[in-house]
Amino acid sequence: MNRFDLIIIGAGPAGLSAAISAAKNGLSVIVFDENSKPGGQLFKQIHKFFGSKEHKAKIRGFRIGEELLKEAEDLKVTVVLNAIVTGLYQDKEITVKIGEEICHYKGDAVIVATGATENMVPFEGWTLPGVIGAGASQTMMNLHHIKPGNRVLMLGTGNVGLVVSFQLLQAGCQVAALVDAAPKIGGYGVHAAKVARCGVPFYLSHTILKAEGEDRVRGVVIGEVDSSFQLIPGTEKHFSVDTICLAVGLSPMSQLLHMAGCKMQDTPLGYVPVIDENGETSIPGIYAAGDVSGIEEASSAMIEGRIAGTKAAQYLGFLTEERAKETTAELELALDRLRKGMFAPENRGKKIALTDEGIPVSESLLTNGYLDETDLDRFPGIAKGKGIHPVMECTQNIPCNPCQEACPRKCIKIGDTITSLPVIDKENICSGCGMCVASCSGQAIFLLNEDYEPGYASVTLPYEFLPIPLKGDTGSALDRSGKEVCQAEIIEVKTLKAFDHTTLLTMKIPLDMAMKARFYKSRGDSHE
Amino acid sequence: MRIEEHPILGKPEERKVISFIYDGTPLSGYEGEPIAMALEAAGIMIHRYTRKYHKPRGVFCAIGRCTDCVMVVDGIPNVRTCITPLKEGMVVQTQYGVSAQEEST
Amino acid sequence: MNKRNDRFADIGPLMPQPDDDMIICRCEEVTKGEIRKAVHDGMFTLTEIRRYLRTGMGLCQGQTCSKLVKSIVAKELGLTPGDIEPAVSRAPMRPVEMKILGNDRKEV
Amino acid sequence: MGNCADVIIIGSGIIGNATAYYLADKGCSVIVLEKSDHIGGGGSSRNGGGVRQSGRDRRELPLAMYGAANLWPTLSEELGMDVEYYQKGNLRLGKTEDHLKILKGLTDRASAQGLGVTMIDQKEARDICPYLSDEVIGASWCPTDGHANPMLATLAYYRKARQLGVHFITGETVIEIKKYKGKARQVITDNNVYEGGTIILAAGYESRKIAASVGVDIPMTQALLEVLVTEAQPPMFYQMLGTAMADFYGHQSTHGSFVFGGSSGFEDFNKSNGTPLTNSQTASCICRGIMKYFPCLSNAKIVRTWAGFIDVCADHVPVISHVEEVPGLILACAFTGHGFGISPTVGTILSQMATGEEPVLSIKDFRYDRFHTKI
Repeated sequence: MNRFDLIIIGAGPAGLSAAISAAKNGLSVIVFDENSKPGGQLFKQIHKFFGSKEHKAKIRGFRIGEELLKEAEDLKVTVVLNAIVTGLYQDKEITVKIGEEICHYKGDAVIVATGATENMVPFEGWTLPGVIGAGASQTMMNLHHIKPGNRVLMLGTGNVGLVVSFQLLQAGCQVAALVDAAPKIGGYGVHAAKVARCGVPFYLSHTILKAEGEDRVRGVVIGEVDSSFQLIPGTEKHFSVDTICLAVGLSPMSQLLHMAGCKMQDTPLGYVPVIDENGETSIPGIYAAGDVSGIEEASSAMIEGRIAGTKAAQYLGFLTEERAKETTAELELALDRLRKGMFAPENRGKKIALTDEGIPVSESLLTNGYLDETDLDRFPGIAKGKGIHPVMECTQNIPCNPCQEACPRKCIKIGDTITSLPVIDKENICSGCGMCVASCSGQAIFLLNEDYEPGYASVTLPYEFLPIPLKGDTGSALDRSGKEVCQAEIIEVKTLKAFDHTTLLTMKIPLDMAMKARFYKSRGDSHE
Repeated sequence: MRIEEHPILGKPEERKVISFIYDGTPLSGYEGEPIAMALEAAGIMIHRYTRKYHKPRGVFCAIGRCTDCVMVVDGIPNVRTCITPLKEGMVVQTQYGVSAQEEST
Repeated sequence: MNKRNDRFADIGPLMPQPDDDMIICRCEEVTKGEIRKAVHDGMFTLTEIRRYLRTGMGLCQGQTCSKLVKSIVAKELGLTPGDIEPAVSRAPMRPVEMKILGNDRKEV
Repeated sequence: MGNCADVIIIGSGIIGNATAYYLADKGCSVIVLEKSDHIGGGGSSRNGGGVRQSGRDRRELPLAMYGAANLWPTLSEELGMDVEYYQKGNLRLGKTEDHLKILKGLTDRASAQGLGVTMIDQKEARDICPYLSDEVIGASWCPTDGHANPMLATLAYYRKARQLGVHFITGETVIEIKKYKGKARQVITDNNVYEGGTIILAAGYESRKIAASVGVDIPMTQALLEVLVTEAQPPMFYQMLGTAMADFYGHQSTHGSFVFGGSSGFEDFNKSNGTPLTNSQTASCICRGIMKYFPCLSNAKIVRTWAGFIDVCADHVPVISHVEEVPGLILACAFTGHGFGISPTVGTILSQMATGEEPVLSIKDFRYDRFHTKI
């Protein structure tokens, strides 16, 4: 019987992290993953991560995946791909389909890190080809370099819906609209702003009534709903699209744990095993880490993985209880820092009117996806200044501080609580280097220079589209809602390796547009 | 529709172009990419017709869970094309109910 | 413990709804109306609904529809989805050809 | 009705549900108590669905023959729901002369009791089922055998009985049966007390513990068997299949998927955590058994495997019996894994026993007090 100290099912962020922390303590570890590539959701996430340095913030998901893989290989962890774990039986025995046979393995401890799968919401025509999951379109674009369609309607404005809509635009698809039955946008405001300023409209308190088409999606009809989600007659709106993406939440793939007989429970985060703070299920020696134990982000999955790996090492006697407690205590703090702010689990579903700093939140951001001009001056990150200076349109308390580290002149301050809003430190003078603009995971930082030229100002903005405009190009500047507001001339195009594929465009615009223009559209190119 | 160059991911690394048969007509795709993606790139969205209501179905989850993308591949039905790598000379057929033959009903 | 253990309890008549013909279980093509009717036929748990209608018995083994079926059954019984136990998960987690499943006797 | 009824049935398996239906059909008030949360949660929904007469113990054969002739063919109509019953015959396959010898023995005994069952050669077997491997050299053939969908049959009886007013209550664990002035009267559960004129104990292996509460014991043990189901196949054949050495048994269902049971040899030793769990080797063993006889199914994908307990009687024949020392108690258990096929007949008989009618068939072979030491 193939026996290992630790069997890990799933080589995603949680599984790989668990393997690393267990292997570091000397355990013989084997990881199984049914896909042909490891890394799970990481390799589909091309945006820069939130959180802080310890959470690998401002690094793109797939690069974190590459780092984890390298670390696991260095520690001689065996990662078996195209290996489907078909069952988790008594005595911690698993059966794995590898190639044309079923292999039996046993672990002294087992960590299940099988992640999650997408929820569905049925509507008339939802079985038509062209209706796909948002994660599915992410897999197609970022893993297989295939555009899921030409014109897409996104259902769901949680982080997945927002991030995937932006990625659809990056892949060259048009996004007709973002629709959500909830009255407010579910994901981060900065993610919504990235999409809104490309001109993509938000339809909140709306739901899909019907997908049109016989052989595939040809169009879609949405309608407004009241507070009890009943359709308001006469509010039907039609869009001609060839693809509908569903981003209506994720569910843990906890079937293996349920099969093994672990105690399960139904929570807002899905049907999950009952686990202690270290991820141990009701069966001693069987752990759950990552989305399978409750839907969160990849950053928390990685920490949960390391905690489970450490606890498994202690459970099998490779680590003393004290040493294990030391490590997990530190990891639990890092995890806790991620679970703070407006989008923390305990604030789920709550109506938050003020930021931690007591500033009224922008209603427009929550319902239209962009800041209204009347919101601007009450936020610390948005202020006029002499010469070139950063404008941080970051108005929600989210666990994220890469901009603080990025600025060589220390112009941006967040402080120790990483969910505080960024504040400009007036004493330090901005050099216009743009590091903050490129490092902001939410692409919410711009450089403004109201003294560029008499009557003109310059705005430096993050640009992650192709084709990259050239210096001297002229086009139009778009405001936060994606409306063309004035002519714009590209006066600088900066791409540095350190920017990691975020190009910095600086455009010259009339002075009175300085606090309006936030995006650029070259002539004849439509992002709408 | 293939993404020739991606603003973040750049150009996909070189892959061998191979040919396969789809419902009798030859098509080409990249070796190792999922069958469903080669079909999608060729604009083919319908993978099967359901047994009871004969409704068209295609890719839905793209990660091998929902089994809506199944087709008859090299004579074997219910092959999940979104996770099965393409090989030279594969014979891929639209699936009607549980087999490649269009039911008489 | 399913709250609706008294199978003689009156759960009210089956009221037709406009979206009754909507497909819920995509593999076995079971509609919302059929699920609601099954509840009124006395099937109060997902295991019974599954055996009665084949929802979740298709190729994907309920990965796509079980959450949807759960909320429909809960609504029909006047319960919350959390009160309804999902069907038991069983091997194999993915479909496996008979010749492969039968190929496991190799002294490693 | 409250907690009193003419008849209290313990166990909502196929036997409990069928009896409830036939009793309600006679106008009796019935309460059915089920320990688990699910109607038919025990073996009734987990078996291979065989409705066969061939291969039965001679004492049990009349029950099977009566059902195949009189009850199964019209059951779907009677219950207003398709139980997917097929009477397309049963092939019990043999690949060696020894196999044929075993089959011949069974065939001779059954035909002596009037069952139409014959031995056939390879050609005849392949005419009936062309998908057979050519290593099959002969079989026993009983044209009036068949199969049905155990899940639907169990729920169909439940649905109809419920319509006729039977009270089903799940999540009720029976602790004990209590006598009242010498007669079985009360059924006490975790949180309730029920009273019935007659109490029918049909809770499979669990019946043993409950019967003990009124000083009655039924010698039976528990075994854990496994069944598997394939993805839907095009329609191929609808005979019930079995083999001389019981490597596997099963059939193709209306849905097109094949349901196969089988044995690994460890059925009496498989362990579980209280709920029927599969173990990591049995399904693979069943697959090897099937492929020996049906190579054409080797590419068929298995989509699910599950397990179920059977209540194995000491002499492999059920207990269907009044209990004179506990008047008012009727036992219906220890069906040893082949209760499904005879459930309509047994349900009919139990409903007759509970209403003082003369059972349609003799039940003397199934008395509870038939168990004597070997010398």
